[in-house]
Amino acid sequence: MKEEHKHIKAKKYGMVIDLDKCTGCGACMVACMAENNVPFKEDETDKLLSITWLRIYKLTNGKPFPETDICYLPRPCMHCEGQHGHAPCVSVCPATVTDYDMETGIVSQIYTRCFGCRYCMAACPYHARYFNWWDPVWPEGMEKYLNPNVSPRMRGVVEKCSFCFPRYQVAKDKAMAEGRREVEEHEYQTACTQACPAGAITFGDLNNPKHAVYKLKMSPNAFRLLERLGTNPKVYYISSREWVRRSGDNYLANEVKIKKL
Amino acid sequence: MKIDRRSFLSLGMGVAAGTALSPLPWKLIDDISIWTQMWPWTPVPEIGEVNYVNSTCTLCPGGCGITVRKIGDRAVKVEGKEGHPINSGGVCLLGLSGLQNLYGYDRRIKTPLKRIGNRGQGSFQKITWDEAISEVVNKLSEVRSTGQAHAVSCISGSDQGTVAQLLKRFLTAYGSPNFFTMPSMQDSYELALYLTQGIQASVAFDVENSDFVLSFGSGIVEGWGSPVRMFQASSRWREGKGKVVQIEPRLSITAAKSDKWIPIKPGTEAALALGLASVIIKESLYDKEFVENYAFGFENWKDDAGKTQIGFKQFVLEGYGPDKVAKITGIDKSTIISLARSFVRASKPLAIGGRNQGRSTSGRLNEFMAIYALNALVGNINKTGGVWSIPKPGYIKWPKVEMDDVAEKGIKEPRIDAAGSASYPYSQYLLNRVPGILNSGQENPIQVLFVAGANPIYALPNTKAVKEAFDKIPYIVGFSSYLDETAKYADIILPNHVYLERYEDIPTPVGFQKPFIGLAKPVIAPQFETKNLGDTIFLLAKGLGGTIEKAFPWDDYETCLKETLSEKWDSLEENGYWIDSSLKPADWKNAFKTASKKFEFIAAGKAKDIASLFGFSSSTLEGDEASYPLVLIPYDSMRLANGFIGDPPFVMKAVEDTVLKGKDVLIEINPETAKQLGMSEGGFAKLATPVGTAKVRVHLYDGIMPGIIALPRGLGHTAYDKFLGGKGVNFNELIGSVEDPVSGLDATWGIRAKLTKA
Amino acid sequence: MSKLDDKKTDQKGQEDGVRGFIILFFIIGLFASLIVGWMIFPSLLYSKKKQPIDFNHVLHVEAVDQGCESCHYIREDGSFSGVPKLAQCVDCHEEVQGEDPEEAKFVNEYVAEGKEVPWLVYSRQPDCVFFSHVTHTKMAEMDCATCHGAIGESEHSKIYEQNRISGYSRDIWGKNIAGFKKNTWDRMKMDDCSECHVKNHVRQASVQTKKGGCFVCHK
Amino acid sequence: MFPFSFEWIWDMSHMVFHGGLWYALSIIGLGMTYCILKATIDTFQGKGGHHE
Amino acid sequence: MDSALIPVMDDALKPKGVQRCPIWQFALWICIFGAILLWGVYAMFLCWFKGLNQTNMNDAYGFALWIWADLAVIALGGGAFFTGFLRYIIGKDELKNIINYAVLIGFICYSSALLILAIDVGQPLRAWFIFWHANVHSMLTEVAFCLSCYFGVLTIEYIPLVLENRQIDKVPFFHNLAHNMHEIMAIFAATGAFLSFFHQGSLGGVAGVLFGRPFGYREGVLIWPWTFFLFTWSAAACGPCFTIMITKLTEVITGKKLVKQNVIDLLAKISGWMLASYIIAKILDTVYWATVTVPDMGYTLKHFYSNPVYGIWILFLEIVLGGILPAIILITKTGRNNNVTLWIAVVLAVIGVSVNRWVMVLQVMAVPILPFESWYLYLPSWQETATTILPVAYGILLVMLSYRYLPIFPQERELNPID
Repeated sequence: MKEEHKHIKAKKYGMVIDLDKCTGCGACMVACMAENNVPFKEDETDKLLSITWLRIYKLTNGKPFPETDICYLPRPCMHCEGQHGHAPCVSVCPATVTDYDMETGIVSQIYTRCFGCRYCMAACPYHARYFNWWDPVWPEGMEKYLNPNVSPRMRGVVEKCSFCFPRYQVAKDKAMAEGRREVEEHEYQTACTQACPAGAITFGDLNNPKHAVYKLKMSPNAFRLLERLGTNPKVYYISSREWVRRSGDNYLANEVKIKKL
Repeated sequence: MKIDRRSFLSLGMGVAAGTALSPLPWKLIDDISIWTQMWPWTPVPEIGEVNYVNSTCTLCPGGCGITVRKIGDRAVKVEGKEGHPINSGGVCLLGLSGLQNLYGYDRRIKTPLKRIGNRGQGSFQKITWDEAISEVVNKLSEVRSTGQAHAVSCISGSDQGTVAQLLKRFLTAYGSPNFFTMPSMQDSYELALYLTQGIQASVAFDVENSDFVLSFGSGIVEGWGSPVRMFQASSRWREGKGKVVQIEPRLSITAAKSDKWIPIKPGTEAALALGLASVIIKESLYDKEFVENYAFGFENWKDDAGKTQIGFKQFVLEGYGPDKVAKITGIDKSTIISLARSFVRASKPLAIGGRNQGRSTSGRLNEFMAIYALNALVGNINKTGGVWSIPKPGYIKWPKVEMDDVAEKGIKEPRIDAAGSASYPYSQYLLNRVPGILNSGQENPIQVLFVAGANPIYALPNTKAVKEAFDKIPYIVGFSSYLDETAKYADIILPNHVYLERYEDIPTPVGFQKPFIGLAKPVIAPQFETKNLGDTIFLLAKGLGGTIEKAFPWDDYETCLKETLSEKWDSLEENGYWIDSSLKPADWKNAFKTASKKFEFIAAGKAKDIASLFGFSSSTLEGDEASYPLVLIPYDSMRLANGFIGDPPFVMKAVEDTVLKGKDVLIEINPETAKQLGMSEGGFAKLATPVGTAKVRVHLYDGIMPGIIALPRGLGHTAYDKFLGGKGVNFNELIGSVEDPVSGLDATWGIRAKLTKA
Repeated sequence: MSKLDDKKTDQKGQEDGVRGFIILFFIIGLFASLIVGWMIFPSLLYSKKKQPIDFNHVLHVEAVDQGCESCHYIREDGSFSGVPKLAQCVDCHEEVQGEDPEEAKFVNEYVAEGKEVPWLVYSRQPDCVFFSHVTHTKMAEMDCATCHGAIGESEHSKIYEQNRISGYSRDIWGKNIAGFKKNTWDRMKMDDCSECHVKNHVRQASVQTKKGGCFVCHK
Repeated sequence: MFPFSFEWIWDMSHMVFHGGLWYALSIIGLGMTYCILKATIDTFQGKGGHHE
Repeated sequence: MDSALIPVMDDALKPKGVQRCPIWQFALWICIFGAILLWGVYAMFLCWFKGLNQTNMNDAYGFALWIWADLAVIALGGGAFFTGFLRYIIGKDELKNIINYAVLIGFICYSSALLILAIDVGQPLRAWFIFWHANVHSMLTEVAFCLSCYFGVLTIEYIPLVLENRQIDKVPFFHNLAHNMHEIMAIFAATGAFLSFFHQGSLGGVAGVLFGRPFGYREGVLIWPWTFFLFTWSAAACGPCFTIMITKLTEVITGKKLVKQNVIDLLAKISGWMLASYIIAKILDTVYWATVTVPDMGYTLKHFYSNPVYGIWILFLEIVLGGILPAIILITKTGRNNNVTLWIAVVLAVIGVSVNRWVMVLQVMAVPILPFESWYLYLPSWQETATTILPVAYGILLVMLSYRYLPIFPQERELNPID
């Protein structure tokens, strides 16, 4: 085998979600389920037992009628970088099932190695990790649409958003077939980004100035969730509304300004 | 020597040591864990070559372009088609879960079925296509032979496209005028277009170029119009390219996305539009060029008899001053005035109507007229960023049906719903009137009913009355692909392919500016013994023979479609759509086909007087306030399909837990109102309206006006599969049908209600 | 009570004999279980299956001009075609070509019926594994034989051995029961992939292991 | 767990952690081996039992 | 077997010179607790075969009743290592009179913990990956290793006790084995103490390292958060209290004095001082956390104790009632020597440490972290409850058997001479 490690600049895949544009329609959720072989069951109304790698939260400003305002916030896995790749969930996994990849910045996971201790779920402040409480069952016929690029999970393991990493694998294969080592921005996009009818989600390499996310994340209206915990997430949100930006983190009563890390 | 227990102990220790030193335990432990990693019951998706097939989504009238990823001969995922004129790559959640309709074997009808149980019970027996066709043919021949040809009627999802037109053609050749479509806001829009501009055309909104959208309760980002297109327009506005003002009693998502939300007393939207018009006129802010040169009936005018009639100007100035409108609508006078001013000051303002998705009901004509008048006042008719009229695609040019005597006679019979008669001269289809007529009459005006691409038992208001009416129809033929509520009511089902298995043309979606045809293509081979509805019609015609057979001179539907689309076919096959991008709306000099060749505020010669067109009256709600102190309104959500297609499992999974919890729907109520009723979040309640009652739970929502409660459409199915059926309440079970006094169209929007703790 | 008391044994000779016996039993147990563990168990663990058609690689390699890639090629999108589908074979095998009864069987049972051959793939990885052929063959310029061995030189299809518990091919899950490995194709478990990746510094970017991240080889 | 495992890195944390672990395991293992062997030898030397 | 043999066998197995309840009474209680045990076993198999959907855990409560039970039993089982540590390392020789029972309780606690863990994981058949693919940075890895090793040590400590059964002891090999194991028990005990210091600490670290969960998160030294030390400390303080509590409970049930007061007094005194120092450290830790750590993340103490069910009172229960009060009782001689106050103290200490483990597991999960979340509430399912009661029944059964047939209490014969 030839040496494969030419000096490729480390990528840091991340997402910017424009909450002004997001309508909470749920297309991203379904695109994700369809792409990633996420199972479903008869009753999915208990959201604490419902696997949605990407969940949409509904935020309200808490004011009475007619001052009320609402905002939808889609929450994929944040792919936290923490300090030097020590995401909250990564370092706690006892069996090295989940990992932070410095090459792409993705928090990856081997489902078949996970034995279901759920420590990572306890560690994640975003509730981005989901446990397979049931064996996934696809009603007759439905198993036909399963995507072979993503392995279906079994009962008793934790799963979460992978930033559609299999799409990166497929894009890389295509690039390589064409003799390229690098994948273009448009070649690797997550299923939710691709589907979003409002174009609210932008995905790309946060380290690459040519990618759209690079500029978007610098918007004065950009913020991340729970930055103060030091999770160093890679999903940015944009909102022109102060109350929404303030909902991204916790503040003491005397803290008037939003802290940015 | 003897063997004692110590020897056995020793033997055991030897075995233990030997086993530990052999691979047996370790390999077993490893293999067992590998077994758990891929339990035999965990499916392994088959690998294969990847292919993409372009098609068009038909799950709603949006007409989005889709591309289906296939692995080998399996369809694996639906994605939005990049660069498509309607949705340019975006796709909604219903479209994305399309494969669950295709592969949802539990909800699909797999072969022709004949009813064996009671109606609605869902007991059927499988029959062959030959049996099914001959049975329906016999029935049709029998009815025809008794001179009852006009008693065969058809309910279709729409009257556009080849399949709907083939159905209509079949009825014509057979001898019945009784073709119906399901109600939608298009009915009122097209009627308004006809009354003011004298043309039969489709209405289009140049939303991409408008910079100020005044929406009277339209769910711009909740499925109104062509949903994905509207989402993309909304995103442009959010980028600062336009402002949106949303007027409705509830903080919908559209309201939250808009720049300003103005809560209004429900049902008073028309009054507000007239109030805004009065401010615009009073302050002389209207587009003088348009109003003075291209409009008629703005000022008072003299009719043919020489009598002076009141014009629009005097009508609104006298009747709808901001003070009065403020009282009616509950909106501050100052808000009304400033809203009117900002609407006019925008460079490309646009007023739109049709509440929620605009698909469940046709709406009040006066409301659409008033909104139309606002557009006319700012002169945005057929202008960039305004409201356009575009001709309906005229690609269907089949030879005229040759009719035999029976057909000639039958077709001249009056329509059951009286549409087009003296009472409702300008309306085409009034399906909403049919259940009432059936239930009140002695005789049975419908002997055989076809239902195609529609689920009237679920989707028409007053489910109970609709069922009662259906009970009176001796023979119902369903053409659905899914075992929906109406299919369950049918006597015989001739199942259509699912859209991913068939060819079909999709004409211009609601509100789109350019003549457009989308093509749905078979992505995979049919999963079951189903037939394209087009082919089924041909088979029926063939069975009936004579002129009916002659009316369909095609070998099969695919040939028919290709011939019909003739020169457009290549573009359709290649891109999945055909578009006439060159079309520009007619300029003002040529746009109006009225008697005055102008835009007519008053619809001269058509309407009785201006008040009948625009006049606002507030007494349109069923139920008395004393017994029913609250007002129940419906709302639509992208996450709840409420038309012909029910939510597939993925979409059900996306439904919020503040909408559905277990099997119970949550009703939105203002915390203040809830407090008065002694109710708290999640509590159970009995919801009663003059039409029906239901068990619900309450969700306290600050965004809803006190005294109003809101229920989502799309739940309460009694059919489909376990993922959808039996959950929540169907809004239609709680409301009665309300007829618009002028158009006769369905104008239901809410009902009085009572909520009691349960 | 007396039943439970140990009998007193006074004779020393007898005691010694018992001790020897005890040791003998230990040795019997030890060897018996070693035989079971090392010899009987491995042969029971795998079921042996014959390929539906005995395939002659030599004959086919001679007949084609691009070696392995003639049938097992990289598609334009970078994916690997794997075992040929019937459509590829039909080009030549529309009719029976030669004398070989296996070929006749193939043509009659599969080609004529339009049925795909249920080949048993010796090197099929579990579903959780992502493997990119294009990366290895095109970018790293590895030969097929490096991993698959001289399969192109085989005249008959070898027996496919399937682990009865895990359901996987013995070729990927370990030819040798003790875990010793002579050739790449004797075993293709995660550590075997990693071994080469570590040696060649392939994407060694994991924070946790300083080796490859999970998604280098998993999906 | 073992130096040949995929997860093993020759770094401080692994040495400390597994050092401690193997140290404890060795003590337990060696201690028990000692006790069993000594008990076997003692038994063959005729110690213990029968002292009622 | 002839049923008449049972009393004969029973007699033969009982230690000499002690009084035991009649066999029918013993059998009755065995049946009662056996039934409870079987109920738990049934629930356990339900969880194994049907999966964890049998529980009321959910994606907000990945850790719940079981993990609490685990942490609690390990803390309470801490009596074994700490008594061992005092007896073998420090040389408090009197404690030999209670060490057997401490070991037995420890053995029960640790075997229960392992059993609960085996039910708790989603894929028990590949749970050994925790060893094979060990991630040394994870507190849970450390817990798993030390727990298993220390369980081994406890087994080693328990074996000689079993071997001392009157019948087993007659086998020369077993007699010698027991003897030899006793000889080097100090080495095992030292290893056990070493392992215990780490895994008790690691269990504290489990919540302490979760920087995404401000309620559990603590700063610390090197890789160890403060909770690491607090957990070891509290286990060392409260474990012996549990040993005393169970000993006293056994005395009440058997109606006999089993351990001399001076032994109890010594252990209680050491516990008292441990508890006192622990609770001071705990208070300091709480104050630092509440005033420095969490405000920095944007939270206030009140936020974490605004739970709709018990609010701030759980903190009061943990620190004042479960810490300060028993510490005061135990460090005063009169408090220790008064039977009632001693009872109160040990029970409160046991409650205190259990509450601590409770909040460090369940409260961590319950607290809303994102500003738009609310409290997550949870009630265990019957299967969870049954499997949590299962170890209790199992423990009682093992205590009953051990007490009846093994010389657990060396002072029993002396304190209860048979006429």
